[in-house]
Order: sequence, then C-alpha cells, then structure tokens
Amino acid sequence: MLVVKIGGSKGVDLERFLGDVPSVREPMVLVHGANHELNQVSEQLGHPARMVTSSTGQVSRYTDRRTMEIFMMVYCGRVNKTIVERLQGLGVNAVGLSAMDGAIARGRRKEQIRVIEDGKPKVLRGDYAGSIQQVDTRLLRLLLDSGYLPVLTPPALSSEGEAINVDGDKLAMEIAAALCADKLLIFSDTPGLLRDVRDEGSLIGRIQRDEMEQALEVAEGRAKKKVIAAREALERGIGQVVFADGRVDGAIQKALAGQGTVIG
Amino acid sequence: MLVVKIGGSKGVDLERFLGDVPSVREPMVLVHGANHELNQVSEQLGHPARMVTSSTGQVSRYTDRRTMEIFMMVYCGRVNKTIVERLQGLGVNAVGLSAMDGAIARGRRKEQIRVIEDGKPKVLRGDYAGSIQQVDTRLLRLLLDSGYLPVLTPPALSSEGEAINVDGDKLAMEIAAALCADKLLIFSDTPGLLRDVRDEGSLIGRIQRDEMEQALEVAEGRAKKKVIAAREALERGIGQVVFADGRVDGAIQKALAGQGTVIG
Amino acid sequence: MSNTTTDVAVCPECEGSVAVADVERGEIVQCPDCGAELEVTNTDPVTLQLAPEEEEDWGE
Amino acid sequence: MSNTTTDVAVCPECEGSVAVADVERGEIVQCPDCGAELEVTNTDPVTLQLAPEEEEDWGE
Repeated sequence: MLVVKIGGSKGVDLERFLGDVPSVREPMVLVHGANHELNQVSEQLGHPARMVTSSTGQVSRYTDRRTMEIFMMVYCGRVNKTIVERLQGLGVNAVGLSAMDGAIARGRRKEQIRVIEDGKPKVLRGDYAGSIQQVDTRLLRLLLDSGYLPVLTPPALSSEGEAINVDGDKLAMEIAAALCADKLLIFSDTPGLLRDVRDEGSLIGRIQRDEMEQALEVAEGRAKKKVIAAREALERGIGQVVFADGRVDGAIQKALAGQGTVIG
Repeated sequence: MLVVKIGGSKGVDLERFLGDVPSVREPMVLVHGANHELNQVSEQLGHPARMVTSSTGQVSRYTDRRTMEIFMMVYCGRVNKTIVERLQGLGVNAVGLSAMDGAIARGRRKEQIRVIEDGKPKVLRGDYAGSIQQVDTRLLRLLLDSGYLPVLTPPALSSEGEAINVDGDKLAMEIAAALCADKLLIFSDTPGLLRDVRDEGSLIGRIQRDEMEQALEVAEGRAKKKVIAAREALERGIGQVVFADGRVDGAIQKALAGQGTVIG
Repeated sequence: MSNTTTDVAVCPECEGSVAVADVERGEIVQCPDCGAELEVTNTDPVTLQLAPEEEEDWGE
Repeated sequence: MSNTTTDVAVCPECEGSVAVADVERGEIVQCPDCGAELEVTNTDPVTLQLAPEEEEDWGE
C-alpha cells in the first residue's frame, strides 16, 4: 500500500507527474494540495490570501468562510478533477474525493487562534482550519478493493460537520498511518530535504530512524513541518517516508527506487 | 431506488432543501447543477458565460477549456462540497462525485457545433460539451450498498478521457435509467410544469403516459428540455418522473406524495 | 455606402465563386450556385470548407 | 507628540487598570499588574477578556 502526496507548489508539472501513475502496480492513494493555485484564484476573486504566523513561526492561511468557498473551488474542483480527468485519460480509474466525503477525516476546528500579524500578537476567530483527530478508512478500502484509485484533497470535517482546512502533508500522513501504508512518498519542487534550501545540491540522502533529531535542525520553514510529519509517520507504523522531486519524469518509480530523502 | 435532481436555479435555497434529505429512507442518488453560480463566478473571473443557441432554439453554454476549469471549480468544488458538508452535518454519509469519477458517465464530445450567434449561423469548435452515451453504475452501487449517499454533478468523460459539460437533467435521467430507479424527482424554483411560465397557478398536475405529446406543446424553453427528458425516462424503464418545487420545506417528501407535476 | 470589403472565394463543392462580405471565422454561408452550406475557415484571405452537419443535444 | 488616544480598561483577572493605545479588536495586551494576557474584545470603549491559550498545528 502506497500513499503519494503531490504538493500545491508551482514548480511541479502535474500533467507530467501523473504520466507515471499507470506504472504503479500496488494499491495507491493520491493526496494533493493546491496552495499555489488557491493564492492565484483568491487574488482574481478579490479576496487575497491572508497568511498568519503563530508565535512559534508556523505560517498558515487564515481560512474564513469566503476563503473556504474558494478553497473548495480550487482544491476539490479545479485541481482534484483535473487530476481525475488526466488519470481517466491514462486508463486509471480514479475517484476524486475531499476528506469530507464519506467522513474520511474528522478534526477539531480551532475556535480561535493566536497569531502575530503586523508584529502584533492577536486572537483570530472564524478560522475554518484545524487538526485531524480521526480517519475512517472504510470508504478508501472499499474503493481500493474494487480497483479504484482514490484522489484525496482537503478539506476535512470538524466534529460539528463543518469543512475545515487541514495541512495536506498531515492529511497524507494520517491516511498513510490509518491504512498502514508501506511507503509515504511526498513530492514537491525540490529534490528532497536540502541542508541549504537555496542549494539543490545539498540533498540529504538518507535519514535513519535514530538520526531524526539532527534532521529537524537542518530543515527550515515548510520543510521543518515535513520532517515533523515524517517522524510522527514512522512512530505511527508507516514503513518509510520519502521526500522526492515531483518535477522529473518517472517521479514515482524513482522515489520508490530511493531517489530523494529516504527516512526510515 | 430514488434519483433526485436539484437544479442550479437561483430561486432554490439549497440549505433548506437538504434539510429534508435525512427523512428519506430508501437508497438515493442526488444529482445537482450549478448553472446560476457558474454564471456569477465566470463574471467575477472575467470570463463571462457565452450562451449559444442551436438552429432549433436549444440554448446551451459554449464550454471552452477556460470555462470547463471554472465549471469544475463551481460544480465539483463549491456546490458539490457545500452539499456534502451540509449533509454530513445532518448525519447523512454523503460522497460527492463528478460523473468523471469512476468513469460513471461517458459521452461523445461534439468536435464542432452549429449555432446562431448575433443572428448569424456559425460553426463553433473547442466546445467541451456533449451528450451521454453510457453509464457505469458499479461505483454508485458499491456506495449505495455500503450506505453512502452519492452526490453527483457534471462533468462527464468523453471517449478520449476529456471532461465534457453535459446537461444536469439528462445526467439525472441517465443515472435513474441505469439504476432502474422507481422515481426520478426533478426540483427547481417553480411548483412543477406550468401551462403559462409566468403563472405559478397554472401547474399541470398529472400527465399520464399517453398524454405526453400535449405536454410537449405546453412546455417552453428549458421546460421543454425537461419534458423531452421525462418522456425518454419513462421509455427507459423509470417508474415515475416528478417535477416539483425545490423551495418549500419538506420538498422531497411532498414530491414523493405527488405534489408537483407527476408523469407516468 | 458602408465600406464593407467584398471577397470572392471558391466553393469547395462546385468550384463556383462565392462573394462574401464582413464574415467572421466559423460563420456559415451558402454557395449561390450549388446551395451547399460552407464554413468560413479563414478570413484573410477568405477560405471555405463544407460546413458540418447539424447536431442536436449538447451540455447544460 | 502623535495624537494616539489612550484608553484605560479594567483587567478581568485582577481588576487593575490597563492603559491601551491604538489597539485593534482581537489584539493581545498584557496586564501591567498581574501579567495576564488579555484579548481586546471591543475598541469603543475598550473591553478586555482573558486571551485563549496558545495552540499549535493548524491548516495549510
């Protein structure tokens, strides 16, 4: 069982990446984001993205109700269905879902969050974002057992049955843990985890389970979030986590063969 | 087995309509459009809807690739997932799908179409629209048998694996026929088929199978398309077609009880 | 007198000449000789091809 | 001297007075007496309540 996360980063050519999917024989769940497209469409619709930073430096998108509508349009509409269209065209029987469908992922909506904005500490309310508490794999197993390829995207469901923005990497990790995946492959527009984000040559090849702490020092910003997710993934029983390059041809096969940062 | 079509007309309060869904005990597929929202969002994104008319007076949306992207955002993103969110909140285990997912509906894309625009006869190419040729019910049955409520929307898939805009009512009818539905309920912002579209009091209550031809004279514009679909539905083995008011409380139960235009 | 420019193109069916004025790409004109329905495939210069058949039933 | 308007509000924890200038709704200020972190719930007049705890891990 394989869980593949393709990011919303602009550097990755989705069309080209998906060309490698038919070569994968084992059961697979594809999880995607659409961060970059969401920023563009939010701009076009006159509701530009409002990024907020927690006191510990974590950056996330303030997701008010209007943003959630645009989020659904971009993640669940444009990107999810373009992937399904492309895969169907390649003869792969894809089924596009959000994590709300069949209540796949439930989480807790943060009623209020504390952020630093324009240098001032603030409390923000009405944020439709949160963390995943539980995954129900029945729908995914039903589809996988019948030969479908689930293509999954945020949002998830809050306990009150509202859509909530959840981190795409975290969603992929929670799904992989719940499905006891052998491998979780996370693709983005870099060769993998880099010692120096500006130098694509500084790829970290291998991180054994006992080298996780050092890896945490190396990673910065978004990469740091990815390492935290990887560590938790291994603790939750996922066999291996690979951060690999989504821009190359045959990206999935290369990652399966160990190209990128292999952890565990 | 019940197939329910809720239109994209602006007059219907979706939130209110969906409140009646938990009361329905039998297996059900919900099919929806989003015509009105698509016109709004296309405007906001600076790609206003381009409606074209065939020489026989049929009006449809010229769906170029950019329009299809917006179509996916509005139909599969905003409206589909808002319905799923609302139903999950009501304790109904909804699964939102486009007709591309699991290749539910395949059709033929019209390479070129003949239209009348600004009074001139024209050939238009690059229209991602077409008619449904074939429905594969396996995914729908799999979901229904496991207690999920499929919430379905265009687009469908062309034989070349491209997304195609298909008529929402036709999609509902094709699904109902393929599932041998007992009833196909089509809701909109009118009490049912009206003798005079301007007079909501002129509701046609009942149309027996042998009164179909007269009904065709009565209906105009979009309503005409609906009667054509109803006739074909009955010929294809669907037990009954009901055109009912989507604006009232308990809309589904009332339609099941025969309120609206009952055909067959 | 509006300064419409009149072009003369060749009908692909009967090779008769077809005079057209102010046409757009994709517009359908009729050949005065054989009556065939022709599609304007280009406007500078005007080229014609047989227009596709009428087809019903499209999307929403 | 910028013409900042200074308001004085009451700290809900220790009832000490908290002078605040040019604050927005939602902003967090600290009570000079008891050090509690307070959220500005209104600005005209300024009202304060105990700010919620710090929580990690949100959406994308």
